[in-house]
Amino acid sequence: MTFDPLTIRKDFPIFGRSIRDGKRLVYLDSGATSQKPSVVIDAESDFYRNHNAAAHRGAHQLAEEATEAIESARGIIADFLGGATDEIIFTKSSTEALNLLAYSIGSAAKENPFHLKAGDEIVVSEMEHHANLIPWQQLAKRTGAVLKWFEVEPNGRLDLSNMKSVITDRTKIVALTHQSNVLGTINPLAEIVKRAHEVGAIFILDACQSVPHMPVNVTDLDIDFLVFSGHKAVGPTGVGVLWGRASLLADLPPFLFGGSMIESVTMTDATWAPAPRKFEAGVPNMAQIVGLGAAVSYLTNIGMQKIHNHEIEITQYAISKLQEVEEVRIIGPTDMNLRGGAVSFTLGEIHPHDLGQYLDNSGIAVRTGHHCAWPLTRKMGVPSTTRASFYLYNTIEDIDALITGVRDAQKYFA
Amino acid sequence: MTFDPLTIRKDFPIFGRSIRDGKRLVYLDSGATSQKPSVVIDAESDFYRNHNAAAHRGAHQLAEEATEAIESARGIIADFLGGATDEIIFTKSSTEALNLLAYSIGSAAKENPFHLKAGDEIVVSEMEHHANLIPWQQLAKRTGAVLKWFEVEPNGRLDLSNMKSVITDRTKIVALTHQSNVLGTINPLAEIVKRAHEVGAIFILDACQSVPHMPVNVTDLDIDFLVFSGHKAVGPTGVGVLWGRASLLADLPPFLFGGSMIESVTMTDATWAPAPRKFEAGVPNMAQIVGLGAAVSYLTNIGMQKIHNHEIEITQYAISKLQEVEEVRIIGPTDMNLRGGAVSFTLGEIHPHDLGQYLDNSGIAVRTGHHCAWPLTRKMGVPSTTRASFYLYNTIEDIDALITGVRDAQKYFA
Amino acid sequence: MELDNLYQEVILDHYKNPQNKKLATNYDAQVHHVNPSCGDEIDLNLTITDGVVANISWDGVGCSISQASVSILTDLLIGKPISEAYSIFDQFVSLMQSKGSIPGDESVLEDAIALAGVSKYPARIKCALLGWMAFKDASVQAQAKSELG
Amino acid sequence: MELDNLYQEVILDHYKNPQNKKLATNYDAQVHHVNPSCGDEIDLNLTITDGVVANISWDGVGCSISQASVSILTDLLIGKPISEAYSIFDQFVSLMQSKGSIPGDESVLEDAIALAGVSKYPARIKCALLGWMAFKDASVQAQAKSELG
Ligand SMILES: Cc1ncc(COP(=O)(O)O)c(C=O)c1O
Ligand SMILES: Cc1ncc(COP(=O)(O)O)c(C=O)c1O
Repeated sequence: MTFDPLTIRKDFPIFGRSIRDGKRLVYLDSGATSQKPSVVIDAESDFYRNHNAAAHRGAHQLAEEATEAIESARGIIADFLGGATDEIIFTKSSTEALNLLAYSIGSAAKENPFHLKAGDEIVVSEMEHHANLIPWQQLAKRTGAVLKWFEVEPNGRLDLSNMKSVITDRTKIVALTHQSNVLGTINPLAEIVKRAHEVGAIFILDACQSVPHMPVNVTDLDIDFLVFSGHKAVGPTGVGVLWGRASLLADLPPFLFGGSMIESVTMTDATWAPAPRKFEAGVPNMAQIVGLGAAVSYLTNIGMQKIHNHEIEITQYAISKLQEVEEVRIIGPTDMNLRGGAVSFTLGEIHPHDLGQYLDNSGIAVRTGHHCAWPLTRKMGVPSTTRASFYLYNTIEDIDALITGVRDAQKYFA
Repeated sequence: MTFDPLTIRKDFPIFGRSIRDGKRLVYLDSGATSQKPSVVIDAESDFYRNHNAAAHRGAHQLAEEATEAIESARGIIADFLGGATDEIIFTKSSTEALNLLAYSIGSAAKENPFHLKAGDEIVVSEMEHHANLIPWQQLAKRTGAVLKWFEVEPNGRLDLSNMKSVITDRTKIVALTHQSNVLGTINPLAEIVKRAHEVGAIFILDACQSVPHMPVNVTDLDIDFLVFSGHKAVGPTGVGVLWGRASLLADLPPFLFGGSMIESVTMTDATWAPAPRKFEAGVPNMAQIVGLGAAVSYLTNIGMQKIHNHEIEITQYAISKLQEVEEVRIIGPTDMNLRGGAVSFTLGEIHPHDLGQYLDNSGIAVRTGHHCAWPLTRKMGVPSTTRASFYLYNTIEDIDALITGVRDAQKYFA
Repeated sequence: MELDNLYQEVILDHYKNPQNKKLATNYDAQVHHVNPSCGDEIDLNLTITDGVVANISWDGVGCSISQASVSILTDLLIGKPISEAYSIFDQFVSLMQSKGSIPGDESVLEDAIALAGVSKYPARIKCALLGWMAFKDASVQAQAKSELG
Repeated sequence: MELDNLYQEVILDHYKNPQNKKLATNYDAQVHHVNPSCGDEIDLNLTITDGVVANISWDGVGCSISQASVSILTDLLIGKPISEAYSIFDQFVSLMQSKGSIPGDESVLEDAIALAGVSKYPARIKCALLGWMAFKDASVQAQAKSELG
């Protein structure tokens, strides 16, 4: 099957609508959230219409079907990531998944291998999304651990020259983004993971911006935990995934407490079911899990490598065209080596909010601001940027519309 | 408009399917999760098809529409509960909402009014769902606070005779269920809330089993926090609500850390946006929030008092018919005074799992087990029960089917 | 009636007349297992002598499937060499997880074949396995102990 | 073009030639406000003398709407009695939250009426209000100070 974004667009009903009085929707904000194909929307609806019941909790047929539906989604996602079924934990989002890790680690008792003590070190980077930064800041505050980070160079790459002094024998956790949601930079994981394991630290990957866009295999990457959000991967809102190595999940204390995660409960104490159940308290976000299964199947059918290739192609085109516009400054790598399809830029003195508004008026959806990575935009010396982010349904025509819009805005605000 | 469950059933597509080779679906498991009307399913789909974008984060039209969609749902739910719009926090579930409270309180620094110290007391009851028990057990363990509880009497009512020794000057938190998901008991809140406030404690209401079934007004009840789950209130899975008094939300520390909940962020520190934003990190469960808005509008249009009256009517009928069956023992109140539509019972020596399976074979969905309230079933002297729970779409015919099923099962396993 | 596939005569018989349902006072290993989703519990005592399952006794509360299954297990495994018991165990677990796709070998599983219908009811598989998992756990403990001693 | 309703001539003029955009060294209150969703920031210094807004000066980074809005605010409020300033403030906030349903009173709001178009773009309302909220905050602080001292 050849890859054809125009055919793919037909799967996404939202492209049937128009923007600001009849303009074509040019959606360049998939880094914030992706659009949804009919198969995903229908999978959720079908669950409600035909199989809805509390999974894992009833001896009746609907409950059996609901259980089967979410457990088969778990299997689909495990295969997609190259992990085992029982290593997949459903959360509401990556944000919850990262907070789960930080809270669970923070509650590990002294004898638990995850236990953090004052002086232990947690390593992140300057390009983290707030969701992979603030939970670790807070964990450090609670435990007395020290937060350290890799810096970002002006070209938008991590400075790894001081790897050995950043990741040390005291490092217990390295939590890093796979692809920056602002710069588009893809981080070279192999050497960092190797160093983390060398010193006995766990490696946590924020794969929000990679799993939807390219092949990611947890076994090949040799990482310990990974998170991603369904809504950025053509899946429903309200569902995220935490993958963790089985051996680590066995030791990790639970996070949310309630129904279905227990082994036994008295008025004063409780013990826990094995993972993944231990981390999934309450009636699950069932329809969303089912929808995410459909989303991942949809992506797999198209092929993650093909999606990645397509994105590289249009990103390369976008960068070269943007560079032709006077006063455009690209914030992030301008070569395509280890780079994905999020392109941030500034346009002379024109404020991103104004540029974004102008583009919106032409039907073009981009994001403006600090993109929930405020320390990064500060470091790059800009209060905010305009970001165009691409996905499988974007076309060269979309990029051309963006470039025309940028040039017109330049005239408008001149 | 008169209340007609047969008309209402037509709004719920699942009743169009059949169970176990052609049998009519008799769904008596709404206490676990409710079925969904088309308006709710369609509201979610419509969001994805026409308005999907990251709310609060873009300057483009779709983002505006997505923001408007979830904020108007917030308003609908605030009106429904009698609170203010900014007092509504969206979570993934009640379980998350209760854990949010326990974690946020647990992280309150010494100078914060929520701060808990060793010897402070937390009060729950023996009839709590695990979701309103284990988070408090854990909070007690973390802080050195003492967990105390109201006991349950053999008739399924709370023993409030020792109110003053259970809620004391040391009590900081009283967390109670409004209606027991096992017994159907509705707790008399007024005197307990009064006592809690008398000693300066906050009162948290687990309204999972009340908000979907009867009028509940936070102002009239004079409570401080309330939680409920969308999926039990004809809403989508994956969305819950925490309501809190504005003045308390202002002091309560945040729980999940990440995007959209911040005021400012540096590499080492962060400050928080005001509530509700402070408690809603990450891209929200937007489609589910929109669906919950539709669900609440649907219920309001029918009328919560009418729904409650209907449930009382069929519950009364169910109890009287069950009592006619030899060997049936009802676990919970048998009078309708302060009682809702969840009826748990045992049937002689027949194990609930076997009874449930038999009923399922006749198309009747009930729940069996400890219903995530294990200390309660133990206290009532039964390892597990069979629970039939009713909602607006249940009919007298459903109850008759249950009674026939119970009698037939009795013969089958005799 | 479809239900009769699940509740075969043999199962109801074992349920009403459970075998070896009285905990022996002597044992090599004692385990307590729980099904957290329904609250069913079992205590199981096991003795292994010279590599042979010398005795299994138990007590517990549970549904007909879980009670019959452990009763059948005791009948089937007592007197068998532990290696053969394990092979029966494996076949039984496969049968349970088969979703009705395999019939099971009656010459090996004997009365336990009556539980084949359970495999079509995913929520009940754990009931049928409760006693078997307890046996497996106890046997591992008993063997570890005999190796030590 | 619809966009011209938002970016009126007056707004672009103020954006290009912002008024009072240089922090005065003397002031009764100084505030720093941020729009966390986009990172825009403003510093605002305020002097209130005998119940009259004697001076407002500011500095900051932001979009044309936020910059023009604060520039217009300074033109409009400097020299006004604080009570009148508050009433203008209230009218401006109502206009912003009106979703385009009210036209606004030009005799009161003067140049600020040009921001009426913002009310149709919910994501931009915060931009237009950034400077106004800073002013309100500063005025409360300045008055509290004058009551104390
Ligand atoms: C009384 C009560 N509290 C809490 C919960 C937990 O709700 P959820 O599983 O939707 O988080 C439930 C339902 O399972 C309940 O019935
Ligand atoms: C790199 C990265 N990490 C984490 C997140 C947080 O994801 P969510 O908001 O879905 O929890 C995002 C997206 O907003 C992201 O781009």
